Amino acid sequence: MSFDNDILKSMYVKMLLMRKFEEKVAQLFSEGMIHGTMHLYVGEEAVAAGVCTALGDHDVITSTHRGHGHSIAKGAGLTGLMAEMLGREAGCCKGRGGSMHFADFAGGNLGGNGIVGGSQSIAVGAALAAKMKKTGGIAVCFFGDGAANEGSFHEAANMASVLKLPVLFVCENNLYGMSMPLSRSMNISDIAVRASAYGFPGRTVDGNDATAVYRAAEDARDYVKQNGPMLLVCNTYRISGHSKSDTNVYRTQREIDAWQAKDPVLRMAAFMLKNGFSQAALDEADETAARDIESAVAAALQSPYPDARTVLDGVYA
Amino acid sequence: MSFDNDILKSMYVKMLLMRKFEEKVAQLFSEGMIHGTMHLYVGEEAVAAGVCTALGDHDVITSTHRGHGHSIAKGAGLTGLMAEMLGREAGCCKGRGGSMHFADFAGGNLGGNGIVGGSQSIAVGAALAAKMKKTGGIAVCFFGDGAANEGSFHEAANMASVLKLPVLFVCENNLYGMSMPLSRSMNISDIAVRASAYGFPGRTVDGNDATAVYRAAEDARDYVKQNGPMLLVCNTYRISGHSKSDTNVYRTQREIDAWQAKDPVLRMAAFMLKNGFSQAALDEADETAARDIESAVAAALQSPYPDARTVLDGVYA
Amino acid sequence: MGALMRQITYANAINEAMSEEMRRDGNVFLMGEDVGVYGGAFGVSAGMLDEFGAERVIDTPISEAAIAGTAVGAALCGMRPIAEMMFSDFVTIAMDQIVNQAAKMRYMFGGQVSVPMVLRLAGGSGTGAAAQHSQSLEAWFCHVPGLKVVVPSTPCDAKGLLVSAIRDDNPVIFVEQKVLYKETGGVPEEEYSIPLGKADIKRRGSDVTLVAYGRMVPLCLRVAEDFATQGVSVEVVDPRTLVPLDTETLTASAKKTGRVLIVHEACRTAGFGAEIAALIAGSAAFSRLKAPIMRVCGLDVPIPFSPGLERAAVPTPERVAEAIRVLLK
Amino acid sequence: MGALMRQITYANAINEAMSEEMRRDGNVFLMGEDVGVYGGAFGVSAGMLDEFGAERVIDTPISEAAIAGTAVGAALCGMRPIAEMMFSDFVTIAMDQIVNQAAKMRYMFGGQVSVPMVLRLAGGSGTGAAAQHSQSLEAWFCHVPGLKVVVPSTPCDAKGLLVSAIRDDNPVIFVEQKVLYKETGGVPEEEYSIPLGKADIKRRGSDVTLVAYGRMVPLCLRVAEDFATQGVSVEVVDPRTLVPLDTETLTASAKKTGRVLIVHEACRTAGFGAEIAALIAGSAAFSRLKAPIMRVCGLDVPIPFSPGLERAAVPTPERVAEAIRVLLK
Ligand SMILES: Cc1ncc(C[n+]2csc(CCOP(=O)(O)OP(=O)(O)O)c2C)c(N)n1
Ligand SMILES: Cc1ncc(C[n+]2csc(CCOP(=O)(O)OP(=O)(O)O)c2C)c(N)n1
Ligand SMILES: [Mg+2]
Ligand SMILES: [Mg+2]
Repeated sequence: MSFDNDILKSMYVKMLLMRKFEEKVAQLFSEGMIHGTMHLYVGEEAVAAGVCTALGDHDVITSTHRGHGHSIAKGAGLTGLMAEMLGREAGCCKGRGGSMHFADFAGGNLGGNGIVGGSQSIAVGAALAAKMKKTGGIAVCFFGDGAANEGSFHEAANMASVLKLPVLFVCENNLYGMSMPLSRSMNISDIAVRASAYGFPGRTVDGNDATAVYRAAEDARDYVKQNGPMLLVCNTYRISGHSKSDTNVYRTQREIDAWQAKDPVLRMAAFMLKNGFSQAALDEADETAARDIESAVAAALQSPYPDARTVLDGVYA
Repeated sequence: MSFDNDILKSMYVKMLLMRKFEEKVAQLFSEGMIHGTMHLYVGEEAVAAGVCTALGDHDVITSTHRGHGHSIAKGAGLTGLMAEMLGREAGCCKGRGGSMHFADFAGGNLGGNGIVGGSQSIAVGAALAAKMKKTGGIAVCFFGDGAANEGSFHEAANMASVLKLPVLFVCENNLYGMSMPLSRSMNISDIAVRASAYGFPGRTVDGNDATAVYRAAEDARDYVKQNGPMLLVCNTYRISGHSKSDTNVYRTQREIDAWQAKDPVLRMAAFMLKNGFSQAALDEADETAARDIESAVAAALQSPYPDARTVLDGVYA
Repeated sequence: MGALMRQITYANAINEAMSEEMRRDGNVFLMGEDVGVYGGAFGVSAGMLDEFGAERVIDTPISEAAIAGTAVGAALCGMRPIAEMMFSDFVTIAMDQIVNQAAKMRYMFGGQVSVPMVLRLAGGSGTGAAAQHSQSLEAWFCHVPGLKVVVPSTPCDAKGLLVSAIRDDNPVIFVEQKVLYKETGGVPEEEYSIPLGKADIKRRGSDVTLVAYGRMVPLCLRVAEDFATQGVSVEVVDPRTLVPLDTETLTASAKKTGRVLIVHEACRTAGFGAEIAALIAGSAAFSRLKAPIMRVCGLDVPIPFSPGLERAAVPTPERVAEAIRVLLK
Repeated sequence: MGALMRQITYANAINEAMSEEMRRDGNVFLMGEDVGVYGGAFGVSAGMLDEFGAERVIDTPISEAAIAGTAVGAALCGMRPIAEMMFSDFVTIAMDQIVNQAAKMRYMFGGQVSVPMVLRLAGGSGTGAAAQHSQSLEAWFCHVPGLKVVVPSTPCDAKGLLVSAIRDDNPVIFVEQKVLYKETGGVPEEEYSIPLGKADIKRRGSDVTLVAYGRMVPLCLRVAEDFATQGVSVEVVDPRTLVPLDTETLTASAKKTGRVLIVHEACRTAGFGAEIAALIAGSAAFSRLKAPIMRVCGLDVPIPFSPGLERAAVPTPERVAEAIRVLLK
């Protein structure tokens, strides 16, 4: 099947930015420049890139604790994200949110969430608003395999179904919720089965293949607009540790290596080379992405830390 | 299929007691003798009778806001229940609980619950205790079709499944959650489908047929002891209003009449007559049940209201 | 309120506030369990389905967490949802959405967004509904920055405050009093609103200040009348909104009378009365106090079913009167 | 504590309490997210899976409501579960099970049963985890009759109080302090327990009473040392358990010094400090007070991410010192 070159390029650039953004923040973290913790998306970039590239202007997303990739894929400004990581006033949340709370309401990202499962019904509400306001948009809810075990998933899925709301539930199945393997957190192997409990379709796709994710998301979006919710499970793998405190005791290096070999960014590059892109074009994209990240860091570092005297500002509207 | 006469008799007596108990409390309520509200089980008696009769000594149940029937079927003393309705010191909960909180720990009833879905994970915990203590017992969780939409159901079902605990989830599908018909509260017609989301079996049975419920529960109990959780959906109907404040605006008299014609108590009587019981035997059971209820009322009315000076007693162990 | 003012119930007043705001603003809608054809468990939304249709009076499955979360999501996207928890006790299932999401989003997202929603909770005891259907949980929400908390005591306040709550750009927890639903009171015909954060002196007096809210206000007013016949002048201050709290009016009254009794139905320990007492004890009014600050609150006990126990578990006129006598000693 | 006492961390102290009780009583077990091979998000249960096996150190799916409910059900049936919420903020998902079920069952069921369980919550800010991972929610639980609430400030207290909590026949909310996990302190080698409901005077003094708990205790002790060098004698009282509360020790100290400052990290409005202030303001100590009761608390704001803001949102030594100076004026 042929693929629009612009779309391929766009996805590839997003994936490069995600990867380089996180390489950079990992480095800044190890240099003591970043406070707190972070949840890296390394290895899962194809999901956000594929899904978000398939979305339109009126579509919104809800994100997670592992949301750097969602934000970048949905088009948030890199300086705002980097400054947010660094806790600066120029951050997308003015340094108040940090890594888990990237948000870009102007761009349709309703925000990350530190609560696993916390955004599922929020996406339902966004879809309800879209329906009531007749925007024609859909709401995409990203969540993890672990989050699929929260009661919030069940309630949100059922609510969306009975109200026939345009919600696309995107389960990023990276096989673990922290140290808990999927095989021990649920007794089913295909999470998409869960959709049948709510009377809507569920579909599973290779989450390391951005083009497959894109096509599935495009189809799902059409379906959702017409019919109400759907579940799209993207099977992928978290290459990084769960968070900065993870020592990976619950999995083998072999397993990590095997998935590293399926790196979605390299896979995308290979696909593009096969589909008419030159190595030079890819190299250029790579360099541009690297430059974009560097300049985001530079700009972010220019920004001051918030003035402690403003700590109370903005609790209420 | 032949049926043990003692079991038939036992189920029938339980059903008679449930019906007469509730006729009596409805009357006492209308006379202003009972405070608060109550949720009657009229029309659903076959479920509790069938399930509880299939249970063994070490099995426990968790009940609901509509729990009079569960309590009677699990063998709680009638005086204690009636006194509880009347708010008396001799109540099973010393008048502190009331209609929604019937409990009989000695008899394996872990209590009613005013929170829809509130007991689902409690049953999981009871099953975990049974497993750890190797009692050989199972935990039966009664809940409604409406409760199947609470997140608590999802979490409890999944937890029981991955921990492989002996829990029998019994969904009393009476087609409504208060005013909400099943058809609008979920987009599936057979609730048993939901079991597949957790990798355990779900089965649906005619909940107005006590013998069918009994057999299904017996099989389910065997399954659960060996394999972990299972879902048994009992399709039935609530003849009474949801609670004392219900004016039935959300359903037709025709629908109620049609189900009244399927009255599980009459159906059981007819079955027994066909299976060797005499009308005289049934009449005697009826009279005995009526007498039992009357003497429970008489005994309950003998009991004083709790002394207001004891209001603070017993908050802590 | 004038003698000619029409009398309507607390429930009707709430219904009017919702209906008027829904007529005025297409973004306002109501959602909850049995709010449609049933008209709400207490009849508060009776008739609204007929007027506004099922698209704006939304019956939901029994899923409190999703009700709250759906409201949050809709509010983020420009709607002004009113979500109902049938009994305030069920809010325990929805706390994440209220506390971690609605309350924090504006601040946590650096002011990008506001969350204009109202969560209506039917609270309190007195109906024989027992431990899991009778709680007064307002103090929890007062302890969550980002939320506003309202507890109206009269039909007039209920309507005027709910209008303001719906128009407010923040998440507002609106705690209704089940036992007041059928009580009537004067409510203006014409449109009006009552600002959040302004206490109302329900009765002026000079000897002792009673601070009470919700259903404790009518109770305290009755006690105050009794004392008036004995020549004791009792002031009854109803904060109406707990967050934001009109501390000025409270401390002014405390200064004036020098004797403060706080009355609420919620159980005593860590109830909102403690905050009021602490505020006064930490304020300039402290030095004007003639007696220790007293509280008459619900007992620290789950609400029991049996009627006599249920009554004993919450403040009675006798306990309030007794406390006033102690204060005056 | 003697100089020769071995020093272990707060996290290790908690681990020891759990492990010792699990050795002693086969009914005690631990459940939660990542408590097994991961050893808990903060390493508190490190090694326990190896010693006790997966049957007694139970990794659960991410389902906080079911974790709490499973613990309740197991407790009803004779077990003594310890359930962990990885961050206290996640307890918002489990409130029904704690508040409506665990806390009320004994009373509501007429004393038929007890619910011996411990819910461990990792609370507080200071790790850059932002608004949804940094809350101090203990006041909520203090407002729920039927629960006990513990907030230990030292490794020694953490161990001794957790032992008592596990042995207690009631549901106990055990709020651990994330920023203290790696702090060390003297802990006896031999078995011991510390009764719930007994305050500890962490430092004796005569000029002013600081009431503080959790991580605010070491902070207040440092401030007290500073004042000592200036000739001001500061008493630091750590209630350790908020419910039941040792009001006697608190009011005795208030009477002695006549000046009271309450310090907690939780945000101020409707925090537990209000209850302490109200208790003192309503007690016999009232007439002995030489100054208004003061509180230094977390600000009424979601915990911000940026380090400088995060620090500014909770009590600092400077704010505590400033309040002491005001009290002494
Ligand atoms: C309600 C809640 N419970 C637990 C956590 C702690 N936690 C953060 S991420 C995580 C694992 C989530 O797994 P999954 O949903 O699969 O997402 P992933 O991290 O794998 O992307 C856990 C347990 C949390 N943040 N929120
Ligand atoms: C958490 C919670 N939400 C709502 C209610 C109010 N309520 C009581 S019973 C009921 C309907 C329950 O429906 P279902 O589970 O089908 O049980 P049924 O009443 O039909 O037996 C509702 C909404 C409640 N008690 N608890
Ligand atoms: Mg995962
Ligand atoms: Mg039902």
